[in-house]
Amino acid sequence: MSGNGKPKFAMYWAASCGGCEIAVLNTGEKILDIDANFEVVFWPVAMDAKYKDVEAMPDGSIFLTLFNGGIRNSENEEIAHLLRKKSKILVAFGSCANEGCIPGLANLSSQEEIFETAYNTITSENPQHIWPQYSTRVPEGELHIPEFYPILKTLEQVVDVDYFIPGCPPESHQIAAVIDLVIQVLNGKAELPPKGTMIGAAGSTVCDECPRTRNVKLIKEFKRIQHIQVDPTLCLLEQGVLCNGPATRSGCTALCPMAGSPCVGCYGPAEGVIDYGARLMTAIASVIDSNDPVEIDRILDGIPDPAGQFYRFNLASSLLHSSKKAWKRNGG
Amino acid sequence: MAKQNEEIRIGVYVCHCGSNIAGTVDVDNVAKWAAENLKDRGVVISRDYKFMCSSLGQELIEKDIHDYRLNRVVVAACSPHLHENTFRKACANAGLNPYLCELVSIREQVSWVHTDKVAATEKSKAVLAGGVERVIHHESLEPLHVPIHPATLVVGGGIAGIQAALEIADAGFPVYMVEREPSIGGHMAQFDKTFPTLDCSACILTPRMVSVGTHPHVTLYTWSEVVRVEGYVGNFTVTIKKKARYVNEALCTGCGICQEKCPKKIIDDVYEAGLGFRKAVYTPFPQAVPKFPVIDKPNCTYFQKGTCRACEKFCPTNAIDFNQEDEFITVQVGNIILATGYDLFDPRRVESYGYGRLANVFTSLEFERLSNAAGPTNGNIVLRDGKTTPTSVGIIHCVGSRDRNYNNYCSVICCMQGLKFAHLVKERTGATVYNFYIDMRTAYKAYDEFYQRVLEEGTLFVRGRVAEVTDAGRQVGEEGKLIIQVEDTLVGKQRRIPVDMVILSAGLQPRNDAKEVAKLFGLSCSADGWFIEKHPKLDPVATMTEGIFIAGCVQGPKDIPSSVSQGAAASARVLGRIQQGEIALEPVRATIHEDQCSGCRICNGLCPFNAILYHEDRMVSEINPALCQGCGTCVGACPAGAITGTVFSDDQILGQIEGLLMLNVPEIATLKETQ
Amino acid sequence: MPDNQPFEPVIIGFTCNWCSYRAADLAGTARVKYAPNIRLVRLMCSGRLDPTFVIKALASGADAVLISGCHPGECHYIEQNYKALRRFMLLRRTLVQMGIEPQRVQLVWASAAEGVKLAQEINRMVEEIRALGPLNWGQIPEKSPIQDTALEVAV
Amino acid sequence: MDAPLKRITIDPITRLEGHGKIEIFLNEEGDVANTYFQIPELRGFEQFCVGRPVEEMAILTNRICGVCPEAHHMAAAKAADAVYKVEIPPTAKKLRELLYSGFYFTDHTTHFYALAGPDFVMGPNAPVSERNILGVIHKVGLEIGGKVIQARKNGHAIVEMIGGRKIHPCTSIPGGLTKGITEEQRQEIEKIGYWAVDFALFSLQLFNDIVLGNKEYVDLILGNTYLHETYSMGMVDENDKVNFYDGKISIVAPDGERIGKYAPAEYQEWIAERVEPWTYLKFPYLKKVGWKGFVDGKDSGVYMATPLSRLNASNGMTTPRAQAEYEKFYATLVPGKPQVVHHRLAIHWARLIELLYAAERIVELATDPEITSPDFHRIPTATPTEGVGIVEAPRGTLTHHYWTDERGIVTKVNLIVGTTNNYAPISMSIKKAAETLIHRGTIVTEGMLNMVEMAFRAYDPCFGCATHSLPGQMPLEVIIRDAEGRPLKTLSQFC
Repeated sequence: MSGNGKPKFAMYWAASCGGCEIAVLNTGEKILDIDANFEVVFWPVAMDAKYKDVEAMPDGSIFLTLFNGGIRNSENEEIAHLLRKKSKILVAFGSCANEGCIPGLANLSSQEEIFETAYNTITSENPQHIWPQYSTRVPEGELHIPEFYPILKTLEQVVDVDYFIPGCPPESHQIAAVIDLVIQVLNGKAELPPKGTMIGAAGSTVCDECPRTRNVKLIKEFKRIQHIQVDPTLCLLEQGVLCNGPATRSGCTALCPMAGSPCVGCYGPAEGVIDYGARLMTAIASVIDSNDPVEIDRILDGIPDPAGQFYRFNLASSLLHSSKKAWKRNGG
Repeated sequence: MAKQNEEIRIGVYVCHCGSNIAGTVDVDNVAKWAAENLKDRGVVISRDYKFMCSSLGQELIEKDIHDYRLNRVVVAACSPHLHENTFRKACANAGLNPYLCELVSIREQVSWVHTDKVAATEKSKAVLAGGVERVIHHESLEPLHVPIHPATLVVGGGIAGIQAALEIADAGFPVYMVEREPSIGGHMAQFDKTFPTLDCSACILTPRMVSVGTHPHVTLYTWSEVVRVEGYVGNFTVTIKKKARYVNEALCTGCGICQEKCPKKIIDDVYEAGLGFRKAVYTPFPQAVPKFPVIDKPNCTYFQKGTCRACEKFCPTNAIDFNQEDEFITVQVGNIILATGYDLFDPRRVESYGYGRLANVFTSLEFERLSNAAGPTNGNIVLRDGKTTPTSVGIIHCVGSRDRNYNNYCSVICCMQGLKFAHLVKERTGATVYNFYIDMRTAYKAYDEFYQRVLEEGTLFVRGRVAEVTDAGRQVGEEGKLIIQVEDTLVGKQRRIPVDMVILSAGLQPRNDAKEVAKLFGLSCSADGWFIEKHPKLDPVATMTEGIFIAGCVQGPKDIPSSVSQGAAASARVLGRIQQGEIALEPVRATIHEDQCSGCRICNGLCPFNAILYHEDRMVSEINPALCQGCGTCVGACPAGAITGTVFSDDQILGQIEGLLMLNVPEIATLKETQ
Repeated sequence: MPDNQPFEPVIIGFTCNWCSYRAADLAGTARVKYAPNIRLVRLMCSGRLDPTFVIKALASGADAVLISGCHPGECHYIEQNYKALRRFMLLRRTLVQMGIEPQRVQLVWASAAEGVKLAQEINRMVEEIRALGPLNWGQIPEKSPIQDTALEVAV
Repeated sequence: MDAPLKRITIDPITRLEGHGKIEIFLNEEGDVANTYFQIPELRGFEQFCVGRPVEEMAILTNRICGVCPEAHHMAAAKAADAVYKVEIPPTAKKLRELLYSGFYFTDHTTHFYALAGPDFVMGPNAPVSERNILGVIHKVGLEIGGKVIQARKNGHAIVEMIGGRKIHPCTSIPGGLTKGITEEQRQEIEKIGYWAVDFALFSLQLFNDIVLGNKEYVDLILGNTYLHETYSMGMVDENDKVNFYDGKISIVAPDGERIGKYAPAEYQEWIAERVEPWTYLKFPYLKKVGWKGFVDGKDSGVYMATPLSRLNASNGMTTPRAQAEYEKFYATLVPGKPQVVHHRLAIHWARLIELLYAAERIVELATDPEITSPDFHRIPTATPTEGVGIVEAPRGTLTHHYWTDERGIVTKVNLIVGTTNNYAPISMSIKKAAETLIHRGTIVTEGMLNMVEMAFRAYDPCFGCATHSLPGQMPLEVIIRDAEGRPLKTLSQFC
C-alpha cells in the first residue's frame, strides 16, 4: 500500500456497528482495485492507522473519505471535522452517517432516560447509582471520556457532505459500482455527479425491485408478521404486514421482501422526499379502507409503534429529528 | 424547485383597497418591510397602491414587469377567489406567464377579520412573505383546453328550467330536459294568478310548456330522474332513469279516455294540494306536457289486485303497456343547468297555527287551487265543506320564514303572495280580509303599487307575528270561528280576531333531497340547503364545478321574474361556452414521473375520478390529465414522491409555510445548553 | 418572544379551496372577528394534505396546526376529505409519540357557509394553544460550533 | 494535572479511534501503579428498544454489531420465541443453527487469517507494514488469500440463503422463520460444508506447522505473560458438548471444577454487572462469587467467555474431527491435568477447533432430511410476557432479555453482549502485560507494545458490540510523559 503519488483514500467509522466495513470487505476483489488505484492513508479495518499522519496532511489532501457512523458524542464530531478538513470528497457512507440509522431511535428518549436505563438494568450492581462521568478523578489521576450528546446527529448535521451512499449496510454491488465510478473519474473516463447527489442507489423505491405481485391497495387490518403464514408471492402490505418498501429508496434489490420479511427502510427516503416518515405515513393511512373514525382508530391500533415504524432508520435526519424530551432541558 | 439558472425577480404589490385594507393594515409599512427584508429572496420592487385591481393598478404591474424585468409577481390584496384572474391577466398583458403571479389575501383574511392594527400588519407581512416564498417555486403553465359538447342538460321543468331550455334550443343547440313529475310546469302551473299583474299563470306558462314539448332541439324526459353524472366540463356523461309510464308514448294520442274509464279515484295531493282527485292513470292537469298520462302503480287496481285493465280495454290506440319497465338512457352533454326548484314549507310544523287540525286553515298552495278556475272548486273560494263562502279571512305572512325555529331567511315571495290572496278573496267573496305581517316587503317593479292597491281595496293589515290560531271561542262573536291571537305592534296591544278562514302564506325551502342531488352533481349546499353559487353577487348562476349552472329557487327563494332571468342568464353562459367550442381550464393537474414510480399501486384506489391507470407491463401508474380534477390527493399520498401537482406543488406549499413562519422562527434551542 | 408580553401562539391552517378557505373569505365579507394568530395555506382539497406540511410547520416554528376540510360527505372531490381524516389520525398518533400534545394538531370540518363556525374554532384553538404554551421545536445547529482546534483537548 | 505520578497513556489514538483507551499510571518508583482500559461510547439500545414491537428486536439489535449481527439476530429471535412461549418447529431451529454455523465459519476464518494470523505467520517482531493479511498472503502464498476470501464468501452465502441478507439477516421471527430453503440451496450449502471442513483442517494444519512447530511461539503461549486463572463460561448441550445456538450455560472454576450450569431464564442469578464512572461499558462478573476487583483466582467473580472458555466449560465436541482436535488440544497444553487451559494465546487454537466444528455442523445440518421442510414457522398463540434468549457469540456468551406488554410491545430490555463478558479479563491482561514489561525506568519498547497488543487481540475483542471497533483492530500508541506531563518518547504500534 505504498504511495507513489496515487490519490489518497480514507475510511472511518463513528457511531456505527462496523457492518459498513464488512460490506466493503465483501466487495472482495474490489478491495484490490482500491489498493491498486489509491494510496490508502487511513482505514483502521484494513491497515494501520496513523492519526499523526492524518493530522499532518495538508487540508484537502485526501481525495476520497468514506465516513460511516452517526455523531453520538463529542469525539465522533471532532473526527468528522478533522476528516472534512483533510478530505476533498467526503462521503456519508451508510445509513448511520446519512440518517442516524437504528441508533438514531435513541432520539426518542432523553439522555437521562438512556443513562438511567443502561446503568440500572436488573443485572447492574449499582447501589450508589453511578453514571459514567466525562471526567473522573481516580487515586492515580484524572480520566476522561467523550461527551455523550443529547441527540444523535447525522454527518451532514455537523459538517458539509459531498455525496451520500445509503443503506444499512450499503449493498456490496452498489459499493463496487461507486468504486468503479470513482476510478473512472480518476482516469478521466467519467464525470463526478453534482455535489449532494445520493450515489450507490437507484431512483425509485423498493417496490420497483420487488418481484411480489401487487394490486390496488385497500387495507382493512394490519397484521404482525409472526401472526400470519407469509404468502411467498403476494405484496406483503396487501397481506396486512407493514412494509416500508413503497417509501424506501431502491437499490438493495428488495432483499428483505424477497425473503418474506417486510422492508424496514434502511435505504432511506426516495429522491426529493424531505421526511421519510411523513411520506410513508401518508401512503399507509391513505389506503386504510374505512371512512369511519371509530373503525379507522381500530385499524390504526394495528400500528402499535408508529414513530418506530415510520422513523426506524431516519429519525435523526427527519424534520423533527427527535422527540420533544430528547432535546428539552432535563428530559423535558 | 425553481430552475437553478433562473434569476428570481419578484415584484410585490400591497393593495389599500381604499380603506378596506389600509384601515386596519399599515400597508406602507408592509410594502417597505418586504422591500427591505425580502430583497435576498428576489424582491426587486415593492409598492403599495390604493386600488391594485383598478386599471391603473394593473398598468402599474405591467409597467414594472417591463422596467424591472420581473419574472414573478405577488399581490397582497383580496381573496384569490375574487381577483386572481384579474392580476394573472395583467401579467399576461405584460408578456409574463399568468401562473407566475400569486395573490395573497390580506383583506378577507386580515383587515376584515382583525382589529388590532399592529397584529394585522405583522400578519400581513407573514402572509406576504408566504406568497413570496411560494411564488419562487411557481412555473410557467398553459391552461388546459377542453372541447365543449354542444348539448346541454337541464334538470327541472319549472319556469326557470323551461326558460333556460328554450333559450338554448332556440339558438339551435340540443337540450335534454329531465323532469321528475309526469309533466313539466313546476309550481307555476299550480297558480291561478301571478302578482303583481294578476295575469293568468296558465295563460303565460302553457305556451312555453308547449314549445318545450314540441321544440325540435329539446328532448324531453318527464317522469324521469338523473341517476349518474360522470366526466367533467365540456364532456359529461349523464345517466337518466326513465320511470315506466305503462303508456306507450309512441301510440298514445293523449285523448284522455283512459282517465275517464279508470275506476280508481285518488286524492291528488301533488297538483291539487289534496283538495281534488285524480285517477290511477292520469295527467296532472289538462295542459300537461307531454300529454301522455302515467299509471300510478301503487294505486292501480290491476297492479295491486291483478284485475281491471279498464284503461287497456278502452284505449283506442292500444297504448297501455303494463309490462313497460324503467329505462336507463345515457346522454353526452357539455354543460348542465340545475333548476330543481323548491319545496313549500310544511305549515303543520307550526302547530299553533292549527293547520291539519283546524279544517279551515289553508296553505297558500291550497288557496291557489281553490282560487283557480280550473281547480277543484272551479275557482270558488269556499271553506273546507266545499260550499260555505267565508265572510272573514285572515292571511298570515312569514309562515316558516324569518323564524329561528324554522328558517332564518326571508322567503321573498310570501308578502306579495299574501297580498295577491287578499285581493282575490276580496274580489271574489267581498269578505273582510286581514293580513298579518312582520314587515311588508314589496321590493321590485310594480310591487309596492300593488300593495297600495290592496290597501285601497280595504284589506286590513295587522303588524305583528301571529301567536296562535284557535277554534276555542271565549267571547261573543267568536263561536264557530277561528280566532287569531296576535300582538298588534302598531297599537301595542293583544288582539283576538275571529275569522272563517285562515290562509298561511308559507315560505319556501330547499328540496328535501337537495343534499343528495348536490352530491350527485358534485356541488355544495349552504347550511340552509340552497345550492351555493360561484359568487353571491358577481356570479350567481355558476357553481364551483365547471360546466354546472344553477337557476331559479334551487339557488335561493325568488319570484317568477327572477327565476326566469336566472334561467336566461344560465343559458347565456352555456351558449357562450358552446359558441367558443372549447374552454380553458386551470392547469391544476397531477403527473406521475415514471422513472420514480415503483408501481406500488398505493395511489390507484385513491382517485374518485378513476384518472389513475396502472400499466401491468411496465409496472408503473399513469394519470389521465383529462380525468384528473386536480385535488392533489394522490400527490399527497405517493410514498415515493413520484407524483407532482401543478399550481400546488410540494415546493410551493413548503415554501409558503417557511414564509409564513419567517417572522418568528423559535430561538435556536442549542443542543449544547441541554447537556 | 419577550417575557413581558403574553405568549401569542402562531398557528398554520391548511384549508380546502372549496370549503374552509371560502369559509374564511365569508368570515371576512361578514366582518366576523377572530384571533390574528392563524395563517392560512390554501390547498385544492384537504386530501392534498401531506403530513410533511404539518411536520414542516411544527419544526419551523409553528405552535400548532389546524387542518380544515369539507364536512364528511360534502367533499368537492367526492370523498378525498376522508383521506385527510385517515392521515390526520395516524399523524396525530405519531406526533404524540414524539411528545407533541394532541391539541397542537387539530382537524376541523367547515363548509363554505360556515365562516362563523371557522372563526369560533380558530379562537377556541388559539386559546387552547395559549394555555399549552409555546412549542419552539428544538433546532439542530446548522453546523456544529466545535472547531477543529478542539482536537487538542483531552488526555 | 497535579498528580505526582508519571503517566503513560497507551492511547488507541484517543479522539481519532476511540475504540478503547488505556491509561497506565506509574508510581514514584516508576512501577505500574494502575491501568485503566476505557470504553468511550454508549448507544443506549436498552432504552430505545423499549416501545418497539418484540418481533423487530431481531432486526434492531442486529445493528448493535455489524461484525456479529447473526449472533444478535439469533439471541433476539430466541428471546422473542420465549416471550411468546412458542416452541419453534425443528426445521426452523435447524435452519437457524445452519445459518449460525455459516456465520461462525466466516467470522473465525476472518479473525485467524486477517488479525491473529499475522502475528504468528509473520512473527511478533516482523515490521508493522508486513504484519497484515497482505503480508500473510505474500508469505504463505496467494492461494491462501484466495481461500480466505472464498471462505468469507461461502459463509456469507449460507447466511444470505437462510437469513435473506449477508449482513443484518432479517428472516427470524417469533415462532421460526419467514422462509425455508429449496433443495437446490440445500445442495449448494452441503457443497460449501465439505469445502469448509477441508479449509478448517487445512487451517489447523497451518497452525500446527507454523505455531506448534515453533518453540518460540509455544513458549510464548505457555509463558506467564498471558496466563490468567479465571472462571470459564460456555454454552453446552444436554451432553455437555459445545453448542453455539442452544443449550445451557456451563461455568467452570479455575481449577476445572464445574460450579454450575444455568438455563437462559436463570442468568440473573449468575451474572451481575459492575458500573465504573470512568468508562461507558459495564463489567460483568459471577454474582455467586462476587466482584473482588481485577484479580485472578477462585474468589474473584471475573470470568472469560471465549472459544477457549467454551472448550474449558464443555467436555467435548459433537462432531468427530473437532472432538479429535479437542482431545489433542488438552493433551498438548495440560497433559494429565484437569481439562482447563488458562493461557490466553491458546484461544487462537481453540478458535480453529471451533472453526472445524462449525464446518462439520454445516454438513450435518445440510444433510438433515428435515432441513428443506416447509414447516419453518409456528404461529404463536400465547400472550407475550417475558423471555430470555442466549447464544454463544464468537466473542462470548450473548444474552438478550425482553419484557413486553400483552401486545408484544417491549417494555424493558437487558443485554449482556459477547465482548462485554471479557471486559474485566482484558483489562487484567493489559495490566499484567504492563506490569510484566514496565519496571523502574524501563524504556518502553515496541516489543512491549506488541505484547500488550497480542494479549489484547487473543480475546478478539469486538467492541462493535460495546463501542464499534472491529475484531482485534486496536492500534496502540504509547506516550511516555514525565511528571510534568511533557512527552518524553512516543512509540506507535499498529496491527
